[in-house]
Amino acid sequence: MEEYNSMEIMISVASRFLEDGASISVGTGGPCAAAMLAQKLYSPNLLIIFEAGGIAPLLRSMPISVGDSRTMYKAIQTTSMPEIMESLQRGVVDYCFLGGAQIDMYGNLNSTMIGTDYQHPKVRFPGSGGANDFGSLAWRTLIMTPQSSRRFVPKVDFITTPGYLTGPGAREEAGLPPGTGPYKVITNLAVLGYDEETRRMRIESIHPGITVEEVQKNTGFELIVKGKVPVTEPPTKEELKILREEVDPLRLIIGRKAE
Amino acid sequence: MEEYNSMEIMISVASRFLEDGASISVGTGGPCAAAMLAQKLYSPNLLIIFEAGGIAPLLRSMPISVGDSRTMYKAIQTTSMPEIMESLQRGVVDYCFLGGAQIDMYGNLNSTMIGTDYQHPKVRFPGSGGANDFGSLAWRTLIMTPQSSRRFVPKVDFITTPGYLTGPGAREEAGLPPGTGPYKVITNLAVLGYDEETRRMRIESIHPGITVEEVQKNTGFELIVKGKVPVTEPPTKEELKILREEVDPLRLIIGRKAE
Amino acid sequence: METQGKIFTKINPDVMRDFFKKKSKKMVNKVTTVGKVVSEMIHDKDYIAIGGFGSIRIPTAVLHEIVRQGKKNLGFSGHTSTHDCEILAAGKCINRCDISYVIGLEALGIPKMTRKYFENEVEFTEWTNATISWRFKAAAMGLSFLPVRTMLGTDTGKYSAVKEITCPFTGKKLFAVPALYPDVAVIHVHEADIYGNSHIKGIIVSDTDLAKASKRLIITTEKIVPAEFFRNNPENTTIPFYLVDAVIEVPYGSYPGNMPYEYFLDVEHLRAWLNAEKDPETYKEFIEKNIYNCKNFNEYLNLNGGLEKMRKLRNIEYLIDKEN
Amino acid sequence: METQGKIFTKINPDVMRDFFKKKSKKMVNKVTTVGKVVSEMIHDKDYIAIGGFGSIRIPTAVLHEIVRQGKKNLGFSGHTSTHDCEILAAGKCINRCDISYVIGLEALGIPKMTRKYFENEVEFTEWTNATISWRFKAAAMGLSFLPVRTMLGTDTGKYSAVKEITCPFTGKKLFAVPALYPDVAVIHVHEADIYGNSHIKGIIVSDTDLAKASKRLIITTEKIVPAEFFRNNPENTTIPFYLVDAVIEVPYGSYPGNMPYEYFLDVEHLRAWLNAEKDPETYKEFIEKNIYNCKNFNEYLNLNGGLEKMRKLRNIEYLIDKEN
Repeated sequence: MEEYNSMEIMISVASRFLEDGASISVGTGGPCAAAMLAQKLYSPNLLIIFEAGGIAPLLRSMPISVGDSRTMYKAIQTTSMPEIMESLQRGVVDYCFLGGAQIDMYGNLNSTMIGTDYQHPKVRFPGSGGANDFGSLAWRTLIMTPQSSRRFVPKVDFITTPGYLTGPGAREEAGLPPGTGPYKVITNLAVLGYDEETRRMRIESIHPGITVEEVQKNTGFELIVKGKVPVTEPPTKEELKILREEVDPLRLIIGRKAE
Repeated sequence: MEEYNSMEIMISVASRFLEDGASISVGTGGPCAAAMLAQKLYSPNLLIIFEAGGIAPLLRSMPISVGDSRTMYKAIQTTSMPEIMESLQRGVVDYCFLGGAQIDMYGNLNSTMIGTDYQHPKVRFPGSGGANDFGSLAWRTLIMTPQSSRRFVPKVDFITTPGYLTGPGAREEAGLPPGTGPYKVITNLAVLGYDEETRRMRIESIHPGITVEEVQKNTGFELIVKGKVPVTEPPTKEELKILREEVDPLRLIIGRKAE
Repeated sequence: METQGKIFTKINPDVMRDFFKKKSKKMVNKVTTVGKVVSEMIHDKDYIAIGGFGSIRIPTAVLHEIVRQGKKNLGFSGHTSTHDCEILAAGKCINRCDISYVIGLEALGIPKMTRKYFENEVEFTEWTNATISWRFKAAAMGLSFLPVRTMLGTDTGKYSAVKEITCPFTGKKLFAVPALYPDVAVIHVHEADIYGNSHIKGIIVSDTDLAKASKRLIITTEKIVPAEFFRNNPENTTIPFYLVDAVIEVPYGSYPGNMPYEYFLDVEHLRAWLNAEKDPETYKEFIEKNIYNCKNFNEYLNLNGGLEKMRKLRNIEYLIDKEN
Repeated sequence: METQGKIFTKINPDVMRDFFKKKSKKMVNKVTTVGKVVSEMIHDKDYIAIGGFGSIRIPTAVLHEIVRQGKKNLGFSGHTSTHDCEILAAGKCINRCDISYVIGLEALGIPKMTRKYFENEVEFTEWTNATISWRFKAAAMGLSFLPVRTMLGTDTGKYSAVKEITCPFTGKKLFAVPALYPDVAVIHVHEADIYGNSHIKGIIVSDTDLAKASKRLIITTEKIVPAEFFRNNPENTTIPFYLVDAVIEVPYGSYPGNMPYEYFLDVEHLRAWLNAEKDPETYKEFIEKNIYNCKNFNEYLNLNGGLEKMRKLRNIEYLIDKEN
């Protein structure tokens, strides 16, 4: 078996969820690497979009801003942020990748603040950026994040971006477009999905060498486990080769392990 | 005194209303000629806009469509119809030129149909086009039209484009932006304006050789006359020279007399 | 205020979201033919919208083919539709219409038979140039409506299908116009690649919004160019491939309309058509000769002067006076 | 739902219509200097917005000058504001902010002193990238609001200043976002002429809407080009002259930010700044050296490597690997 680190398994696994002919909005780092890997290996027609306006660039190297030159290198079109957001609202964006300082069992995300008093946060984060927009309007929200009970909390301090809010029907009730919401959470320990009935997070597979107990221990709420949990297919030789040689040869992303 | 025809006096008079640094949306024909004359003689910085998207072209010859190549010849920008309409709604367009099959004493215009039953018109016209938008949102609506009691009617069959509607306060009541509305009506007989108090049409000047009675006889409603009506300043030598030699050398517009 | 006009199309953005979700974003070869595209992508009863501005940058080949194939009961967005509307009226293809401007050729005059047809056989709802633009834009933005400040206080508003609303911030009265999602849009462009990436030079009219608002999008293009034309300068992409369903190369495809920077309107031919509309018999003959008896668009071009005429129209476009 | 956020700007479109009416549309020479423009067009308490995308295509020279001239109590639209926000925070120029994304440099990290400043001295209202875009667009369209389908059900919505509305056609719940009309916008562009006609290459972010929404518009440009650049190809005009109040030629004007197609981000310098923010003393020195002690933007450029550095950043931009 090939050796790999946690970033490499997260990126490899994420890349397999992105089918050919789909569209995806990515940011910098791991998500961008996953989309590039998918495009090179599984889904040559994956349409990659950047929220600042770049559409379908030839991704020669990793962007460090979702609006920098890398996101428009030999692009099909260089548009604007409202254009991207309006396409998103029109239903054109299948996948998005989000992250956050906190996530709860319904996939609600906090990237705004830590603390209980909005006026006096313990720590202030940058805010939604486009996260709320993508989490509201993309068909499927993917999350790639290191897993710990500090991050996977029973209740987020601030719902920056909607997951399933308070559970089944809550998104529709709030006015969000039907059929949208959190899809998968890919961590350094496991792949998590959502239970159709309760909209709560469940374990779909655990990475090689990890136990269900370890996953649960690193999660601040109870995860749903149904039946025997399969083991995540580890990164293939081909995935690792392309990831290391073509997607991120400078190891800017995969060089770091997941925190 | 120079000889001139009714198109020539209408165009010359209209051109004098367009001050330097103002913006104007024009169509084809007489209004376009007036804007070109103004630009060459009085207001070099008159910003000419066409509703289909052309902004500040060098008008080398007369357009036959408000979207044809003439409206974008060496233009400053070639935009879109919504862009123009949004600038209009934002308050950027000072003047527009409109016409119509019927006009009433409040300057309401009909370019939709003749008849009393909307479902079964006696005659159907093309409809508003951008007229309603310009009449609603431009600061000042200018009208250049031949004058007859068939056209200047007590009640238009259909209000395609708002004038002062039913009188003082009616535009604001309807929700239209304050400070907008009909400004001048330039005909083959006279220059008409609007009474500030009643918002009704009034005679501002009569063309040389025309009497107030003639103007009233060619109008299907009572015109306001206050004091002694001055005579319109006839086209100057310079106006005629530039109009004939530079603006419309093929006499496409000024060749025809007002109907 | 109760408005009297009908909404001819579905306006639920969630239904359209589902549609756009299913539309593939694959960058594949979409080149086809006029005959095929009209038979496969335009159906009786569809609601169609035409790009350009009536006699400027119009997809004449597809319009003629719609007439030849006898498509019926089409809904139509009459968004400053002049010669495009005249062609569809000749085939009696339309039975309902959102009108901002139809049955007129601006400075050239009114086509009488087209007018008669609209007066008697077409159901309509009134709008304005701005409000039809904004209806496309609402759809393009994924919204069910946009607020607008026009049509207020007029019969145009009364016979439209607006709803009165109040701004939640200012308390001011506004109209809401419903999104307009056509079943098919046909847009003629200057350059396109085989995937559908398209460049329009000069004014856009409503075509970028229309491209996004439509369920199916047919592009006719003056010429097909390599994909590098777009990748080497992404500013060239007016319409991106993933909105496009079909691409057809049709040189001089806007004739007798104007193609900005390429060729001017054929005013003579448009006047001849207008004249023919004065008399039912002459009109019938004119349409037979120019549409039904032409196998395709090239035959129509040749019938009206072919390449020699195109050269003349290019000279007029370029403001070259001399006839040589 | 009662929202908690404040609206920091006036949103009445009729008041803004009066303003835009009075703004001259004359095509006159608007070339000026950074010092003059900041002292004459940007006042304490103004609400300002910066074009570009935080560290991409930003008007660094004007931002530094705002700090040097000690402007205070500015309102600010934090519409993915990264390095631009960091600069203004260094001068403690801001006291209120519409936030979609601030105090972060995306992949590079969080500037600690900037964060502390925002936590303690700035009042804010929450938004998202889309909703601030749409607030500019509402203003650009001459509307007091736009309906949107985001922020629903979240604390982002709760701490924003949206209003809940119902679609008059579908009955669905929506949020309305109020128009955002900044007092001043500053946008850096690739080319401009002396009248203000401007060309932006690559992504536009929100800059065409921002240009229309703002009361005053300051353009800094990599270079001033002849007006023919625009008249010969009107597609080059991203922003037309009549929206523009001032034009300043600032070569390398987006440094240390990225200018697409020209030069890449100076990652080293941005990292050095981030590091300096870890300690109040180091931070003070860093800002003194890089802003207050520089007379103008050229001194700042020279301090950080001058033309030689610019050549390197161009190589990185062009993906030329070799250091030569």
